[in-house]
Amino acid sequence: MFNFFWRKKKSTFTGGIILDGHKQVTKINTPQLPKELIYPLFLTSDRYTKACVKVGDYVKKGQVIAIADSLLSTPIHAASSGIISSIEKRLIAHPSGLADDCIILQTDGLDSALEAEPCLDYRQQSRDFLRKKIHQAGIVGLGGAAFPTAKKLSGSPAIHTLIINAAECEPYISCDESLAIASAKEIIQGSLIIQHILQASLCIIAIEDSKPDAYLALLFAAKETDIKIQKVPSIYPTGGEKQLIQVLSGEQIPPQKLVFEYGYICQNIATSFAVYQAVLLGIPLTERVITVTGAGIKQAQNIQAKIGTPIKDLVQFCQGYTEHAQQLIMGGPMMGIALASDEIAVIKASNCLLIEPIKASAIQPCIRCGDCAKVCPSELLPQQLYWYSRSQQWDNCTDYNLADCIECGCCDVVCPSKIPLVQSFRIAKSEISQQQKQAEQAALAKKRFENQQQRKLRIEQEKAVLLEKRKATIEKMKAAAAQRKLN
Amino acid sequence: MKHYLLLLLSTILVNNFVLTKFLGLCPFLGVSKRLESAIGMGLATTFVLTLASVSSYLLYHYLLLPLELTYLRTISFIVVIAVVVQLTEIILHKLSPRLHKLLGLYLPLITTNCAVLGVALLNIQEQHNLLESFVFGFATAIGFSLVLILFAALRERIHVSDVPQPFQGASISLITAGLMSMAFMGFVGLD
Amino acid sequence: MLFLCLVFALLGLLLGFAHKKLKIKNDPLVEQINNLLPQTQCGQCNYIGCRPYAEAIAKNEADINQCPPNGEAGIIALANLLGKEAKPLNPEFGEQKAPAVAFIIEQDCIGCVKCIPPCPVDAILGAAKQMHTVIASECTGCELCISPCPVDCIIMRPIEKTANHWQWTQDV
Amino acid sequence: MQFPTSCSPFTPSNNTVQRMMLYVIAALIPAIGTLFWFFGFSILIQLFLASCTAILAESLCLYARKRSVLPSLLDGSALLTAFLIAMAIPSIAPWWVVVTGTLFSILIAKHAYGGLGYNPFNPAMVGYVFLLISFPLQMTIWQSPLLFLDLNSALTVIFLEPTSIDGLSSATTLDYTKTQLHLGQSINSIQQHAIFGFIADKNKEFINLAYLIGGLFLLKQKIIHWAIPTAVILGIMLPASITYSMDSSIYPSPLFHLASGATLCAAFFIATDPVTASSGTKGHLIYGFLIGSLIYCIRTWGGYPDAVAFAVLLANLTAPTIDYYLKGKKTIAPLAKEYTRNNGSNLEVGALASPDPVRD
Repeated sequence: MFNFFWRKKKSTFTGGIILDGHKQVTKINTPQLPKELIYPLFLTSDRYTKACVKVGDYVKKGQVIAIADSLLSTPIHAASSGIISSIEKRLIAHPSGLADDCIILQTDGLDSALEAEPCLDYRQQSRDFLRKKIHQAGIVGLGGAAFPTAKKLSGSPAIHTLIINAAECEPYISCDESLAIASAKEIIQGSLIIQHILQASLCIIAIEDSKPDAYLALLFAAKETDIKIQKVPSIYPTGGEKQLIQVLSGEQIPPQKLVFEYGYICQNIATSFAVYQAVLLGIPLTERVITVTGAGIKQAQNIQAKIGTPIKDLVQFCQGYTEHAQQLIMGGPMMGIALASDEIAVIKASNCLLIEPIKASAIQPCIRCGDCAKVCPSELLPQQLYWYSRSQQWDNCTDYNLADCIECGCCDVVCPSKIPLVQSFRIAKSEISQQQKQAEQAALAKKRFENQQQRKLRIEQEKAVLLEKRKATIEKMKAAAAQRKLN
Repeated sequence: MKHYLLLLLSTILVNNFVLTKFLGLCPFLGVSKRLESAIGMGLATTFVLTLASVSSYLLYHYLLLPLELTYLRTISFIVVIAVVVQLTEIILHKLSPRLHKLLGLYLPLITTNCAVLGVALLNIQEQHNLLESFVFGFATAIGFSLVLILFAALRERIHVSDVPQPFQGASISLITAGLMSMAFMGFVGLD
Repeated sequence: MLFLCLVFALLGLLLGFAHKKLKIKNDPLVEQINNLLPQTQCGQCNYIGCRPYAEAIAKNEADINQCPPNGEAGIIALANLLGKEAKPLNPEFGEQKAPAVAFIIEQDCIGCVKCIPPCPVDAILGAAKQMHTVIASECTGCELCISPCPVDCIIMRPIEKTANHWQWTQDV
Repeated sequence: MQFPTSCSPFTPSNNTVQRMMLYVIAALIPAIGTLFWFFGFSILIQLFLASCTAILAESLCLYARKRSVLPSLLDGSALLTAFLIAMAIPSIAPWWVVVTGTLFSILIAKHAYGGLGYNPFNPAMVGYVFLLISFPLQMTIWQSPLLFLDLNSALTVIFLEPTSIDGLSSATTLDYTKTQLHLGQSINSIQQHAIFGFIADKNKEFINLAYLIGGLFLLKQKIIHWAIPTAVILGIMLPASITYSMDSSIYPSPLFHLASGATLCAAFFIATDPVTASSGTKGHLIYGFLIGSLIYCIRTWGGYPDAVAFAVLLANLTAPTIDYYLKGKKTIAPLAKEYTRNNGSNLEVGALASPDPVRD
């Protein structure tokens, strides 16, 4: 069993950069009910949901309006009561900027909710019952990846450590911090539930040392329980799974290996709050804390927003744009996605809306200075990867562990020539995955073609055998007829 | 022993066959597009060169001299080298078809490679004894492959950079080869 | 002089003997080339299928840029394997079209079963005088089923761009 | 309201190519100051000439390639090359020497390969070698350390093809030791000559000292990597001390090698050019050591007195090969230590995707 707290040397991960936080931790306010809620059926790559309501239905708050349609998708719940006005193509929160089918809900302002079915004595329930309850509440990782939590808590490989990730290492984002201050008790309860499901022997909440009051709130709330609150150095990207594990336990997960193989599971602090609400209060995931911040917004604050609210309503609640609003980013300034318009609605994974001026600068050729290799947290060689993806040598990219790149953006920031490294890596990744898909399709087509050839060959042979038999029988009949004619 | 070491060093660095004597330039520019094929070519040339250098020496001293057929020297050397090259091609084709495919045209080209013939004739000109001609042949081959591998790695890097239109392709390789020989002039006088 | 010719003859014999002893059996290269081809068996490279085209390339009878569905990336892969120069796609064999899937217009289909045998991957489902349809996931877009159809009810539909298929590109 | 979309991240830093180049030029100022202090205005004129030609040539190439001239002109790399060439050649060389050298280095060594970042050879050194080979006479007359040229005499020397050349020039210590060694003189008798200061050339030691100060400043600012300078200095000191301990009467002391010629300038300013060096700490060490040892070999046995330029070019030649062999398929740090879990159950990854009771 690992005991982290008596490790003398606090091991930190290699690489990473120190960024100034721009954190404004405010009280969480709740905006007024938006008139229209938009729920896209396409969650993220290869995860679809199917609408289970028709146009014109009246739904209550918390009612399931779309059920999971592929392996890793989760059901969607209405965030407020109202009428389903239509299911049509709307812009969705995706880097492609394309539109996709969305359920449009016109709210009627009553906000009448379904009666919740809490299960108070969760320790007696079977672990699968709890995971089914979490799945039906539509809980996904709220850190930004939105991986279905029920799938992560399958606990099939023995998990010895549960890490609750409160290390909000990206600048500007302060939703987890404000949540920790506001509802530390519920978070601790949620973490205990997750620890119970995973049968993990150890549960740690990791929080950056630049957030003292959140640390104290959590410490006070976790007094009776055996959950440890551990400070981690505020170096970006300490919030990454592998980086956090290396900071806490000093163990380095090798490239292209998954974290849970080595007995670790990381969950975001907002996810444990959502698990608490789903299990102990029986409320599905319909709201989440979002930081609306940046130089382009008049009054930056943390908002308890309903999932599906269009961004323009949230901006209106924060008194609208300033003249610096040239760019709308969902997520942090390092790993966020630039959105095309503020008609787009907020989804489960959006933890921050950053509105800021564009600070573009001319791209110069790479001078091989090697600064990017010094800051890469996954210890890759961004310079080599850049030259290979530039010259489209995809096999070299895979050899140099491009798949292990977490697109944290550190190399991009320190590059003196301002080369869009993350963009070229993303292009390389999508090219490689596309080529793999094509190779699989080609292999499949080849197998089907060869089966067809063999089948045709077999048919020919059978025909030939049949022909022989028929000829033989004809000979026999002719011989018999001749025989009969003789005698 | 010091004499052989000095001969080895001076042939590889000081009067390097490719960069100072400008022999064996065609495979040097032809094969150096990719580093793997350059290494393959280097190995093949080393094998051929050392073998050819020794066999041409033997042929010359034990066959042509007693029969006073020294005027047939060049033709017989070419035949010997051709035989050695053909032998390497067959063995290579069997051993690693991929490398054979990569080298492709340039493997038979070694026969006409001026470096190989040059070594054979220089051996005679400078009255090398058997051991000296072996060391001389081997050193020339090492010098040739060293420069070939360096040049191939350089060309792979240049292939990726955005060379202006008029300079692309052969012209930039020739400029690089020119700069390389300029650099190698630093060894001039290294006695 | 005579002696010299004798020596050379001896060497020639040595070569002949080595050549025979070290003969190589089948050529693994054809298999490697075939794996790089898109297996649509579409015949645009005027060989009946991908394997014959691979054999032609191995024997240097065919050039590496005669396969439009393979596109530029395929040609570069072939060039790297064979150590040749990556030439652009030869337009005379057709252009690389956006990936498309065959689609049978239900009203016009008369159930004549003529389109089922030519399909190299059996992607068309149907029986005599029954309705035919194309299994979209299996179809490789080789367009072999279009010509035999007497009522021309098969059209090629490009795969529509959705957020799921979206790729990061240079000019986002 | 519509917004433009672009790829993350959105936080640029103040680290730009221009800032790096300007820091390196700033680090050269102490050396230029001491040069001016001892040798007078000739060095300033050379610098001025070199910079004008470099900027002219750079903008010409950029204009010819229809590239935006201003941003890449302002990144200071052309200026830096000009400075390095001007300080490498003898300060009383005629004006057309430095102009042709800079033209050759900017046009051929840099822009023929595509401009900043693509040139495999260090442009300043290519220019210097070009000059050394094509104008051997002009390149070996060094201004004698005892003479201070004021402005107009320096102008006349450089522009008007000076008449009394030998009055001004004298051999450098390196030159002198080499020629005397050939004549069989012993080291200590050579070092009595007037041109010798404490260790090497009378005033040139202070210039090398200024290079050292500039270099340390760059190290503190993290512009250059510590590995290359240490490797270069080690490359020279190691063989020098070995041969010195073997036979001190024939081989000069390692300190002499360090303080003479352009060793320190090479170690801190020329070898650390990131574009032409190999990458990674191991790469830097091998690259630097190669330069150091080559400088030593050519100095003691080679034909040219100060072989910094040749050594750097030869090392640039090997940089891609070093990169090719050094960059194993792993990351920089050795592959993470494989963790053998105490409960030892080795797991294949498919667990998550397996059929799961929770699917409704």
